[in-house]
Amino acid sequence: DDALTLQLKWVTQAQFGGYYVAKDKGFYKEEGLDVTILPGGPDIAPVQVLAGGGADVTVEWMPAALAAREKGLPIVNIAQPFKSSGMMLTCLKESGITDPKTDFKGKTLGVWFSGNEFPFLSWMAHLGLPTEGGPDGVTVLKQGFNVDPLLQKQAACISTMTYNEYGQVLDAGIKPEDLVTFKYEDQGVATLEDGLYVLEEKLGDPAMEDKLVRFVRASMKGWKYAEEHPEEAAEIVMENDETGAQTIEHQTRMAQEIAKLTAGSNGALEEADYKRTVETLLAGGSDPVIAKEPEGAWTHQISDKALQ
Amino acid sequence: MTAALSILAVWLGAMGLNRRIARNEGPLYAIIVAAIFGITLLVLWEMVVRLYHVAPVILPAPSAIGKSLAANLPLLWGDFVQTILKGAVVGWVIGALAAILTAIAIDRSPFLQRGLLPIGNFVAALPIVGIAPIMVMWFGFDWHSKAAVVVIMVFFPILVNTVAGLKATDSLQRDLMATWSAGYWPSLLKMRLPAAMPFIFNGLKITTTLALIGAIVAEFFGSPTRGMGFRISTAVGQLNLPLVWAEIAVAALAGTLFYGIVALIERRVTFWHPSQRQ
Amino acid sequence: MSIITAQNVSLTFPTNDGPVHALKDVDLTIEKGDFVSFIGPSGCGKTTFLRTIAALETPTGGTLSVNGMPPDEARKARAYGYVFQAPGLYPWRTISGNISLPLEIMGFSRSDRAERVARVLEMVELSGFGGKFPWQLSGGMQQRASIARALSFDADILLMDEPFGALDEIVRDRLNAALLELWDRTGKTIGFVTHSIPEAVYLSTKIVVMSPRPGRITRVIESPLPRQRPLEIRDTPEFIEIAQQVREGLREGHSYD
Amino acid sequence: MSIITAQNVSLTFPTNDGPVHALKDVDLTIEKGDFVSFIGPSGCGKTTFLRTIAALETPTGGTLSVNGMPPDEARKARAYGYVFQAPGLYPWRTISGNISLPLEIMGFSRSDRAERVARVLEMVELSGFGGKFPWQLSGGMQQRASIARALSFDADILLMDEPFGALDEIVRDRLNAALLELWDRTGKTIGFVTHSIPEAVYLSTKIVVMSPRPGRITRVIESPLPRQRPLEIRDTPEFIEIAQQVREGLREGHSYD
Amino acid sequence: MTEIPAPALRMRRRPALYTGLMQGLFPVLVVLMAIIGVWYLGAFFLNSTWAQDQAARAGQPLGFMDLVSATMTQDRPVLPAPHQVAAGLWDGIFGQKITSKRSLVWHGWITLAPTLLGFAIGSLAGILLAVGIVHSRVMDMSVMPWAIASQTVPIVALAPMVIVVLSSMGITGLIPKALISAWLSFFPVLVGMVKGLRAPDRMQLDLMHSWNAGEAQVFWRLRLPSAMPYLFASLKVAVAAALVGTIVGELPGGASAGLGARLLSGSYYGQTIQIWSALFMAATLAAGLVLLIGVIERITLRRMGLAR
Ligand SMILES: Nc1ncnc2c1ncn2[C@@H]1O[C@H](COP(=O)(O)OP(=O)(O)OP(=O)(O)O)[C@@H](O)[C@H]1O
Ligand SMILES: Nc1ncnc2c1ncn2[C@@H]1O[C@H](COP(=O)(O)OP(=O)(O)OP(=O)(O)O)[C@@H](O)[C@H]1O
Ligand SMILES: Cc1ncc(C[n+]2csc(CCO)c2C)c(N)n1
Ligand SMILES: [Mg+2]
Ligand SMILES: [Mg+2]
Repeated sequence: DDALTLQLKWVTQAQFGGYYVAKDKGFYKEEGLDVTILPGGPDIAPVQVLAGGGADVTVEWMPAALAAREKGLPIVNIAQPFKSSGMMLTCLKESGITDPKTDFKGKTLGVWFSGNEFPFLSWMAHLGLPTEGGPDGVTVLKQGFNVDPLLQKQAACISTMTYNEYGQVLDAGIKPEDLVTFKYEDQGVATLEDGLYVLEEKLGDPAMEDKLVRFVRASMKGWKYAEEHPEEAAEIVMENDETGAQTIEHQTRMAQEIAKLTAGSNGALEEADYKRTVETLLAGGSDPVIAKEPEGAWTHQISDKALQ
Repeated sequence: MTAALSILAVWLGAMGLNRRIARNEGPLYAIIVAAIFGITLLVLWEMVVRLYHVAPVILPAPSAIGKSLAANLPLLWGDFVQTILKGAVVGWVIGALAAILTAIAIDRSPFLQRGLLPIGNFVAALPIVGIAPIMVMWFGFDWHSKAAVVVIMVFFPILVNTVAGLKATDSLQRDLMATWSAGYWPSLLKMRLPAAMPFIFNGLKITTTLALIGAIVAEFFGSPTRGMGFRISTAVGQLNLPLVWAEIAVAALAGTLFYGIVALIERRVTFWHPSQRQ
Repeated sequence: MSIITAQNVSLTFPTNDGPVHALKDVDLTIEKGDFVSFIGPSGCGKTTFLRTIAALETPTGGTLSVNGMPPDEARKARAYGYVFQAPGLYPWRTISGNISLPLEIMGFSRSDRAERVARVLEMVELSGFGGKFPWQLSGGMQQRASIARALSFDADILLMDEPFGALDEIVRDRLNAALLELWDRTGKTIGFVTHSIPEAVYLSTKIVVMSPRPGRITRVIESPLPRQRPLEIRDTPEFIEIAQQVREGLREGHSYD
Repeated sequence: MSIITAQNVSLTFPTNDGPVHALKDVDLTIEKGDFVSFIGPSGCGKTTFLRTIAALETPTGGTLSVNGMPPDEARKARAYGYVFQAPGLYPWRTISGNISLPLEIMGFSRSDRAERVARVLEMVELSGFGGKFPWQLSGGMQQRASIARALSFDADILLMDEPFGALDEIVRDRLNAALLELWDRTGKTIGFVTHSIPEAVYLSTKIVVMSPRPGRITRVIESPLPRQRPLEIRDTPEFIEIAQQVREGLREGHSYD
Repeated sequence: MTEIPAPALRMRRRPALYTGLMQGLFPVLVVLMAIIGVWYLGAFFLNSTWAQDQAARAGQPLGFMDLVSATMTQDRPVLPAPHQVAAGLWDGIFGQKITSKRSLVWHGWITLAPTLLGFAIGSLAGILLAVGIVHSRVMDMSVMPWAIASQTVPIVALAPMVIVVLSSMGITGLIPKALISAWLSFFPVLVGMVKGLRAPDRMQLDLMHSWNAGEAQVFWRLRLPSAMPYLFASLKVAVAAALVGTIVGELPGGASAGLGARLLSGSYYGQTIQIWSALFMAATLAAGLVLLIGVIERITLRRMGLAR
């Protein structure tokens, strides 16, 4: 079989259920592929792994991918299994925040960094809020790996994913009625998440192109299977988790939430979504995430062949 | 092949030069030798990156790092103040004082020593990566939690060294005190603390670098939007590797300076020890 | 009035190859104001006996009392000035600093300390070396510094373990005279280990001859010499007679081998 | 044939309170087979001079040659056996281990080592103590162990810094005799520091009297005594005459203070 | 004011059982009890805010005893109570098959192997460098400052890159983690050994000199024996550092298995009990290693006659 390595953006969890399903159910095998899945982590920059040759394909968020492209690392989106964004800001009701436009001033907000901060920064730029603190801006905390800052009331709001941290907040015993949430989708600042990226030069190699086509095809098959069978997908993820730290309840719920995000996608990037992401990122005020309209940052070369 | 050869040639040339200079006495020459060694390493690094076309997102060249350093001075200074002056130094001072005082306190009680030291070794072995999130949880996002991590990290190495040092008198020295019927405090202040100084400084020196690592690493687990650890983790995500390495260079410089200052004080305080007299 | 009484004192050291009987059944009485010399072949227990008197070792048998109390209490009452066989100066203090250390511990005032340090430095002929560190002195100078340190605080009992071993004859004579003068003037009780028969006879009111394996006392020789002893006394027949006795005692100790 | 020649040798130590002139303009010639004693008040530079001969210090002025080469080369040729003023035994080795250390370093065979260790232990009267560790011995025993160590490997030049200072008269006499016997039999050249005038006269073919501040040689006394010296030689008029000369030399050195 | 005991007093004989207890377990147990007491108090105070908030949200005021029990039984306590950690440890160590991914023994082993390898590499490097520094002026002048600088490099920042670079060179698994742990463990050994090798005093060196002992002989027969106490002291520090190194290496290494991965994943999901269990497992491991070195130390020093 042809070997191929996939670098995930984060640890083994149902967020990447489609790939694990494809591997476990033998979809990759059917395509003649031997896929190695490398879990990520907080300090792994997936594009760096790609550039270093540690992986052939990586899962990455588009803002980070475009930023890397502007830094001179030519990576290209070849498929987009996630249609919508799962990002949101979750606030305690007692903080008194009801409207982002007026109520964030002077508050402390938890944000993920390491390349995950771009959507937040664009949003704040949209709202015209400086992020250096002070009464007229917001104070930003580099949020750690968990939801503690909210539980400990160290921040008024924290970043959460619909499928992961939000569930953890609920698990911790806080009722949904005690929370206020702002989805990036609803605020009109959503950016594309969890796409598949490769180095541009690889696309020129027909053998590689063929492998990628088969990979995307099998992966999408996995995703659609996971969408329909979230419980089974969660179980597969559990089996692949080497840390033994995940709980089946949490992964099942995550698989269900992820299914909502992958729902509208057949794997091909929709140009409109791309445009919207780029616009959001360009409108970053004084310090936009990307300075100029990217070119060649995506291609249908693979997805067209994979999905015909 | 030629690349490898030219790299080898540079290395051999520089070391030959150093060997010649090292024959001279004096602190100035010591600095020159160290500098030549360092510069050689940097040149080799630059050569490797250029000759083998290493991708800048994997390993930037020293020249690129230098440029980034020069371009980001105010930023780097702010991070330095936040992480080193506030987090590391404050934590180190508190931790060292606490450790020395604790060592003296438990020194009077063999019971406490036998009880505390094994447990101390155990706590000292707690990896910081585990402690840091807990400290962030307890002491908040700002530098206080970083200082707390540093306190925990430096406490036990200094404690263990001090306790060992307080026992480092020889029997003749102790017998003398006994014949004078010296009380606890005089023999502590006038014999055992001075005799312990080489050990205490050993602990203090080792922990200078620990303090830096602790303060920087703790920022990975939550921080305000400044500090060296914060900058490093963010810049990696943005693939701004020259900035990452600029921060690392600042950390290395600060650490060397910190260590150097402590070593200088050690020289002053333990001038009588054979290892300082050579 | 007897100041030190030892009855059947024994001391055994356990070592990796069997116990060593450093002292066995030692009986001795020392009166106030006595100058007692201990003499005997190397390894016969002189140092060990001096150490038990100073409560630095605990006898494994027998009883020992100093000033009517156990040695340890006498030690706490600061009854002893001790000169060890090796100088044992603290390397982090200058010579003056070393000498003033016991004074600091015993709470002498700063000016009193300075005055005493100067006096004893003068006495051991080291004036001018107060500012040096121990490793900058010759062996004999270090030895003298340690004598000065033991003299500085005027303890009632002086225990000296070969204090003049590393000194030349002339300095030794002068220090002998100075020590006798001090003893005579202050009425201290002195225990003194030496290997020199003339020195022992010249200084002592009582000469204790010891013998090794097991360490024990083989002779105690009372000296009839007067307290005032000019150097010339060493040529008198009494002196030579006592020296002869001591030499015989020593021969006996060595005779077994 | 002259083995050691010193011409205008000077040595100055820098210290925190000014330079110390430990040696100044020292001239001396030592012939092969000489037994040279150094005597002089404490601090006069005896140890320092012995150390410069052994290339443990470098003179700051003058020239010094040993066996016709610089001292450092003689050292490399393993010309010296050195007994330091303090025993300096390595605490992690037993007495036997300490004595066999130089032998190991010089590559003697195991059986040869065992045989030599036994022989020198016997010579310094420490047979039976080979298995003990240094801190389990008395001061004098440690000193003898360090003498045994220096004798074990038969160096051509023996430098001994007050080797018998911590020993009683009887052992000392016996060791003196043993040393003389060794010297006579092997034709070694010996440099010997002592504070005892009779010892110096009894042992030496040449007695060097030194004086301090600055450290210098004030007299060199050639002894007319024969190489064979029974103990009784110490009562002969020649002996007493030489001793008198040495004493005078010493007095001169002390006279300035 | 107590007084320093004369040596003889310290040797006063006591009944064997009593001394055995006094010197061995008893003090440790007493101190342990004290710490556990403080810990319970801490758990009570740190966890009570949350318990009270929860009660307030539920509208049921808590009695004191209810509050106590509420603080000791939370799923995600700020500070887990000792018995919770003990239960977590017990379950992790004895409650699982040791091949299970939930077994702390399994994760402990995954961490231990690179630790031992890294410790071996690191201490060897430290010793060799120290030997070089003591014998060569050039090395002393040039290496030492850079060895110090190397330790101030925040290894946690470099670790991901090291792993990426090495894996791009095809080196994965044990070696990268071992290298990071070697990096952290060589320094204490270096510092301690340099000090130790320079510990012999002037007379001891002069003796060797007078015998014209070669550098090698001075080293083996004088410097090394004198350095032994220093060496063991630093080996103890180094082995703990090596463990930290491995754990750091495990954080980004795809967060797959090992105590570091366990710590991190516990962190993602706010599972404090899991964090503390892994932490204690790691500390136990380190303490065990330190103990082992202590035993070797005692045997060696006794053989050398240095332990009195
Ligand atoms: N390392 C040193 N630093 C400074 N001064 C020193 C040093 N070693 C020796 N001296 C000084 O040099 C002088 C001569 O010392 P040396 O040890 O040679 O005397 P010595 O004749 O052996 O005396 P003693 O009989 O007391 O051993 C002394 O005044 C001493 O203080
Ligand atoms: N700590 C110890 N452990 C074992 N044996 C010891 C110890 N201290 C002394 N000894 C032994 O006790 C005996 C007496 O030793 P001590 O030091 O009292 O002799 P000394 O008479 O002072 O001899 P010297 O004149 O040589 O100093 C010796 O045989 C010695 O080996
Ligand atoms: C340091 C750090 N960075 C990011 C996340 C958030 N996170 C958890 S899952 C996920 C989605 C990845 O596709 C993201 C961004 C975090 N918790 N900690
Ligand atoms: Mg003795
Ligand atoms: Mg001398």
